[in-house]
Amino acid sequence: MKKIEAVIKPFKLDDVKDALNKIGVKGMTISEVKGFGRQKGHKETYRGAEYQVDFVPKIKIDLVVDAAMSDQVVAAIKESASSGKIGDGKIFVMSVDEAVRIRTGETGRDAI
Amino acid sequence: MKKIEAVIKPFKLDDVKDALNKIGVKGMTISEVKGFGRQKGHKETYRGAEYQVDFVPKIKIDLVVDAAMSDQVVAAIKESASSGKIGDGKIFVMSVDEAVRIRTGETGRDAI
Amino acid sequence: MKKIEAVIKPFKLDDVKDALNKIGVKGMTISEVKGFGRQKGHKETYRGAEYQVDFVPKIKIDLVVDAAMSDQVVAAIKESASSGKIGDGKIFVMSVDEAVRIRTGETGRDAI
Amino acid sequence: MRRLIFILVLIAATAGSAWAGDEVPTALSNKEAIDLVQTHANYLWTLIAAALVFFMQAGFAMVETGFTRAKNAINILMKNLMDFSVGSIVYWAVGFGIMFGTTTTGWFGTDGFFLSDFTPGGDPWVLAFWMFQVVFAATAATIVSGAMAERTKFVSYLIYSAIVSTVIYPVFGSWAWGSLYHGNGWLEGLGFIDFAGSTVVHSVGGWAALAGAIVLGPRIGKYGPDGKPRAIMGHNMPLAALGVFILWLGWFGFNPGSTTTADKSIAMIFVNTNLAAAAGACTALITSWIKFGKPEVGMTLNGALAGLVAITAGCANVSPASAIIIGAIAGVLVVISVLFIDKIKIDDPVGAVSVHGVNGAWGTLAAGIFNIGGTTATIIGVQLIGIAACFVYTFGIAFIMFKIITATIGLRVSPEEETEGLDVIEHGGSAYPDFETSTYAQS
Amino acid sequence: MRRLIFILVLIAATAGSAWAGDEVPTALSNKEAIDLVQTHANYLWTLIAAALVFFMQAGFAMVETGFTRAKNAINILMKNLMDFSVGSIVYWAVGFGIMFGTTTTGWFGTDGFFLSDFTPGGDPWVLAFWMFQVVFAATAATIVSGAMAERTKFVSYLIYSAIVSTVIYPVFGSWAWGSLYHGNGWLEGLGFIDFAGSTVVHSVGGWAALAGAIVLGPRIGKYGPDGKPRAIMGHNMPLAALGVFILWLGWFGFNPGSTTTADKSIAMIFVNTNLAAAAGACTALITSWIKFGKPEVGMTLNGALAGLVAITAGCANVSPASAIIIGAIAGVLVVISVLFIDKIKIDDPVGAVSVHGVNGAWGTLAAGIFNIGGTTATIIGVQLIGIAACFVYTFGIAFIMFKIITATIGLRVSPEEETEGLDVIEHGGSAYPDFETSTYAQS
Amino acid sequence: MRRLIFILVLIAATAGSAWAGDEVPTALSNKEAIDLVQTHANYLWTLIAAALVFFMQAGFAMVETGFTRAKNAINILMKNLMDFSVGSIVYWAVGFGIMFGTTTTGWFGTDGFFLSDFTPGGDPWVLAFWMFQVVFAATAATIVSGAMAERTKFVSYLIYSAIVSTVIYPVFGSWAWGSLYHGNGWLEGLGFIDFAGSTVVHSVGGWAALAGAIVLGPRIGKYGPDGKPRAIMGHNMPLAALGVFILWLGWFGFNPGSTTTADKSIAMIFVNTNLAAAAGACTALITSWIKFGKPEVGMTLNGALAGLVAITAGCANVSPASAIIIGAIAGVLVVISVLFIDKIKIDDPVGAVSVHGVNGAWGTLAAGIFNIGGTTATIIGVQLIGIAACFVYTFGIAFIMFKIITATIGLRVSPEEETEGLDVIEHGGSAYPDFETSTYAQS
Ligand SMILES: Nc1ncnc2c1ncn2[C@@H]1O[C@H](COP(=O)(O)OP(=O)(O)O)[C@@H](O)[C@H]1O
Ligand SMILES: Nc1ncnc2c1ncn2[C@@H]1O[C@H](COP(=O)(O)OP(=O)(O)O)[C@@H](O)[C@H]1O
Ligand SMILES: Nc1ncnc2c1ncn2[C@@H]1O[C@H](COP(=O)(O)OP(=O)(O)O)[C@@H](O)[C@H]1O
Repeated sequence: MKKIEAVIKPFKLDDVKDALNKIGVKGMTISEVKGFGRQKGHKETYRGAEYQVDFVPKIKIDLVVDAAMSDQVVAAIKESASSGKIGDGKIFVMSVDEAVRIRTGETGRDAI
Repeated sequence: MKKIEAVIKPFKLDDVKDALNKIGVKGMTISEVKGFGRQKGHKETYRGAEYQVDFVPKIKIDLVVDAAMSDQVVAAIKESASSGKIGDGKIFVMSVDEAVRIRTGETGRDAI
Repeated sequence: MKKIEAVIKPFKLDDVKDALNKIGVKGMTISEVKGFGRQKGHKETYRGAEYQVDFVPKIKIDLVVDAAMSDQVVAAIKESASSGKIGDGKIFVMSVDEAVRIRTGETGRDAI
Repeated sequence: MRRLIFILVLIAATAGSAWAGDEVPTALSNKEAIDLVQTHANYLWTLIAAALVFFMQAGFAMVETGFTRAKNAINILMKNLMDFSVGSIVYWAVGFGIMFGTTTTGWFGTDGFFLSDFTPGGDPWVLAFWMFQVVFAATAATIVSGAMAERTKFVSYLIYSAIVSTVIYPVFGSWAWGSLYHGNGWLEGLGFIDFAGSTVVHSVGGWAALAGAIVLGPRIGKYGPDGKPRAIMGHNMPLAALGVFILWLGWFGFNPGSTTTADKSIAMIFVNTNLAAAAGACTALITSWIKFGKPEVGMTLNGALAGLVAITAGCANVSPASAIIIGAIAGVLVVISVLFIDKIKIDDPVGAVSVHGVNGAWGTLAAGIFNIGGTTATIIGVQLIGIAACFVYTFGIAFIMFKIITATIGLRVSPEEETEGLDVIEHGGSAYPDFETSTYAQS
Repeated sequence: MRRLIFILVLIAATAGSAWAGDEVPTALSNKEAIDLVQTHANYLWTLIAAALVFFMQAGFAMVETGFTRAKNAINILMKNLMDFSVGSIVYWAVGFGIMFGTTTTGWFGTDGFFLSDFTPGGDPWVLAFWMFQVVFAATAATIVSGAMAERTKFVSYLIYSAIVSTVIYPVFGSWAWGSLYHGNGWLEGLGFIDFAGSTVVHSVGGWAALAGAIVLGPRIGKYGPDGKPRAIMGHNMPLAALGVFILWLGWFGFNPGSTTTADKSIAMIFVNTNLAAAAGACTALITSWIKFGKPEVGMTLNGALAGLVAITAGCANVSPASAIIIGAIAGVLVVISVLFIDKIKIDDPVGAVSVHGVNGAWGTLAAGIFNIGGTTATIIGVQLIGIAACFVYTFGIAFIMFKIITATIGLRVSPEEETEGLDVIEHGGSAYPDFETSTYAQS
Repeated sequence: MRRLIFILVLIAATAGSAWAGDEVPTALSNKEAIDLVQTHANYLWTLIAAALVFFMQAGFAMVETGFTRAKNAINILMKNLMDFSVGSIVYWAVGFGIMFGTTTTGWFGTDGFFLSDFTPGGDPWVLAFWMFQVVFAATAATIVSGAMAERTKFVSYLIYSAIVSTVIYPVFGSWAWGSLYHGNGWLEGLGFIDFAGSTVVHSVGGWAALAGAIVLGPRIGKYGPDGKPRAIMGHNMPLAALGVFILWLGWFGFNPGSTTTADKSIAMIFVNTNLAAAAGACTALITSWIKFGKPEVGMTLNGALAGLVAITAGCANVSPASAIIIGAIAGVLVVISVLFIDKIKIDDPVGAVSVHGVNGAWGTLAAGIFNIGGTTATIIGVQLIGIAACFVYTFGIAFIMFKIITATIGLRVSPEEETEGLDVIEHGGSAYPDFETSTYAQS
């Protein structure tokens, strides 16, 4: 199995979710993260003092899928998350040794 | 070493923590995440318009342990996190190449 | 490529960021996490009842780099994140199979 | 508007007569005019004070919201809004008549329902008086919501809060205050001193709250397996503090306004009210500091309120120095009481029982002890009778009421709902959708 | 201070004469003195009421902030602060003169600009009256901000809100209320009843808001691809509820204060105001419960406001029982109206149009129907004329104004800015920097 | 209550005499009665105004909480609550006597401690007057907390705020206002104009705040390695804005209430107060817009407050047009001053020094310049003497006090505590336990 970690722009989440559902992804976990990269943050002024916000809000999607599906999923995310603008984000793929569904105890592919 | 990522129901955190302490796990890192899966969210009404909350609040536990301990930890989490209801969550196991304790610089097993 | 996950003390983030920039790291993703370990939390009193806060606020840095750079990055983080006090945190290194830049579709080293 | 003024002048007959006048003024017509101006001042003060007391509803809402968890914020806000709204209607229809209607028995009034005592063209004083009284009734009712917060069914809340404003509060009120209008209660007959309602309003609310908290039982997680009370932290201290400031402000209507007369006597009432609150905050701060090693915000806020509740009965008949003593004792009392109630496994999230019940009783006793004209065993005795009567009557009837509700429609939400939060389940919404809330800390 | 009192006494000439007196009092001098004391009471009441109405600005700010998203909080707060600040200045310079200056045509006043009617040493009533009127003007202006929230350019907001306070509101105001001072409007000439401004203040604000919401178009994401309205949840319910309590309090200045006289008539106005608000909250709660299966907080809060708006016109000439009916209908009306306006794709984040426009109209009609002195076809007819005139005039002129602004400096922010949030882009700040806000939920 | 009214009537002797009357009225008895009704009106106004000024405490609490970080919210709330509570007690015991007691030297009063001037049955005016004065004292004290926020030890805060209310404020107050009661100060002797306290209250608070901020030094992270000031953002703008609205409301008690008389003169004071605040907000908005390229919320909020502070001295002796000018200048001044103070490395988180100190001075000068009766070199001279005396005296004594505290119990928390947050360390709690707060952004 593979774990796919995608960092995307928040307002793209709905599109990505729909795209993943279409190709039959049944589950995922998301979290609020802050990103630092080519896309720079913005300046804020507070009572006259400037303030540089370095980190840009992003959404991280954690997704474990059957190795066979991995490329398809990556493609789907790339498609749906892209706005063509700097800061669209990244997709990382890692290997997962084991997966367990807590409720049933199922393991491996059945667990996801 | 193995990294164990568990996504559980928030109100189960205390039980899981205790279970892990029992088997001698000394450290872990948790984060607030939102889950999407078989367990569906709920509908909210705001000023007459319905609103579907797709993502369910979950807690993610990141835990790096000695490979030898891995199965035992997984079992402990499975035990303590299970409510038998849909949405109990998942446990994923990955390999970790290296671990470092920042304070001492210790590496490998000593670091965790 | 390697994925480096570092759990550090929040107020160290700026130093770590600068240290990583110095050695040419162009991107990273951070998230707010809570840590449990040797560093214990603190007690709070609310209306006479005591309350043990077990989890300490930490910042998690996710960083994917070319394998060749990995050690250098780990060293840089260890350096900059260390206060010598309990709770300084950990650094974990994992292997990444693939990386994709959503905007361009570039993969591998070019993606990060 | 002016056009309407005329209509109004006709309505306000007396006014008409006094102002119509281009006829030559006489000493008599002047005297009449003077009395009328004073009457206008009395209306003004009574109604402005009523507005200030109304604002206390906002204070209660903020305190109770701040002292409870984010997942139940909408629910507690709705309860505070609705107990006043429902309360206003039922107090208009029934409550006022029971509290101030003519009574043959001395147990409750039996006329003046639906404000029937007011007839267009007639004396509108009953309206001014009703306005001042309805905000008092709502205060008693809203006190209960705090002690029963985070686990009470919304529909059941609406029902019992309506009962409090319709019957429970008015009946006791008629005993102590009936003669302020058409009634005459047995308690005031004895010479019971409760100027602005330490007992009539606050203890009634507090003891009803006690009954409710007992019947409901504690919130999930309030007591550990070891049976020790655990902290369930309020989610918004700035709101709670704002609420206390608003309540303090409202009390400047609550106590001095109870003269329903614009005269010099309100000065001492203002001063006493302020000094007692200040003293209560100070001693509660110190007590929490000693007991917990740190000055605790929740207790200090409660301390100010305790001082205000305690001075309410005696605000008009004790000296400023006595007011400080009364408030100071209240501040200590509230801390001890909160800890005690926690200990005996009664879960009162905001400390309503300690603030309003216990200190309402203390304040009523103090009004006798520190009476500026000196005190006697009889005075003390009557005060104790009033305090006891209030507890027995209110706790008893409220307890029965809550038991009946439990047996019928049910008083408490399901454990799932309680864990999920009442906002989502009962109201289908969330109070802070844009904020990340921590789900485990206090689930 | 005392030193200055003397200067002041000289300024307040009449006062001087009445108090100078050690000379032997006569029936006449006494009569004069009595009238003066009553006058002082009138000043007191008018100005205290003005302060309460001013506080409604805080209420609007909290309601509008609570009902919109965190990323636009600074923006909406700034708009509420600035419409009052700018409004005060322009109403001083121009608006007041247009509304209350002498008029030859009956269409608007043409003198009294820059408070020129006040001369040191002269009668300061114009100042008290201005103070009371300026807070009304600001109320009309601030209503608009809610309906146009989360997408309107800040600079454009400043401009149009200045125009509302300078021209749009004062002109209509002069038609209905001009004769309260030097003016005399055609509408009041017909006998139009709008005691405290259901139409003059609230409908004017509401219809201008409607025009603005239409010209602006809905917020991004308000309507799904299917065209169905989607919920964009307000980010802070406790603030919204606090706002409603503050507005309710302010209305105790808004309605009874409109007598600008301290007499007995204010009692009934207080009672009516309170009962209508309570009834509105109750029926809105029930309606939302029936329609959505759950008692919804947003609608219930709007219900209380709807009741307050609806009783504003008739608060002085309907009975308390009628007030309850008027408020109860308003509570139902507001829910239906909000759903309807949502449906026809007009995006009004806070329900300003339904609360102020629709219920302003209903209240004005009701003031005729439930007139305590009985009603006639003529009375109803005149009320309908006033309602219609307000809609045609206000909606028309506001629509044109917004179109012009759109065509020139632009009315709406860019889609990027709207998604990012107006706080960062327009004001370079964020309202809650220490909190983690969820970025996807409602982006 | 009625039962007690009797007791009260006895207490309020004069009242008794005037109302007892069924005896035939005469012109003389009527005159007496008229004066009494006017007196009642004066009591009413003075005490209602006091309540409004009290509410400013809530305003300060919200502004200071909103403008600081979430991790210190409980601490700042506690400070605002306790400076009023402690202040009330010490001002009752000592402060009032020093400020208004009879003085032989003209430097401070030496009797009337513990409200000893009031005797049951005697004239209660001293109580009404004390009530109005205590809220002023607390205002001066609470101003300091803002400038010293986020790094001051709680216990040290309690001590110095008690000293401010006991000695520092009362002594200066006796110089300018002593003759309002039994005192007579050298400054008022010169004809110093400070009607409601631009200097006496606000500059005293502001200059003490300046001394405190200097002795404390800036917060960790306020200045970068490059020495440039860095933004430490306030965590809750809606609270800050609410606070400003509350303060604005309170000022309608602060300024017009300083007449302690219900007469026509309050009308102009209301208008001036409102116009100056509005003008201040407008010019601060514009100034921030020009200087930072965006209309900044913090500065605009400060601008409204600056206008209010500036008009406080002259609110009763300048024309409305002058009030606008005074406020407009204050709005510009506050922005420049905040930037300047930031630059010279004095860290004033909420801008207290600029708002209250600087604009208090400006307002006092303006009261001379724009005097409605015309101005002279002498008038200006005296104003300047008062301004200078206030700065030298207050800054000097406060500086010494803070140095002594630093040397003894210590004034500042440890760096660890400051980083962790004062709420956890000093009070063992957190203000928002249910919310995820970002730990790095502003640690
Ligand atoms: N090496 C990296 N490791 C982890 N996350 C990264 C890395 N580089 C970028 N990111 C994440 O991807 C986001 C977008 O990257 P950025 O360089 O800003 O734009 P782009 O991906 O379009 O080049 C960043 O905000 C950050 O969250
Ligand atoms: N393929 C997946 N990858 C990552 N997280 C997943 C995946 N599937 C489920 N999850 C997480 O597990 C949680 C529970 O899964 P769900 O399907 O709802 O119930 P169950 O685990 O009982 O089948 C989800 O809310 C989500 O956070
Ligand atoms: N085995 C582990 N797996 C994941 N995270 C860990 C583990 N052990 C510690 N951590 C993280 O590292 C942080 C610091 O560890 P701690 O033991 O408190 O201090 P130190 O690292 O100095 O020994 C913890 O708060 C936790 O977030």
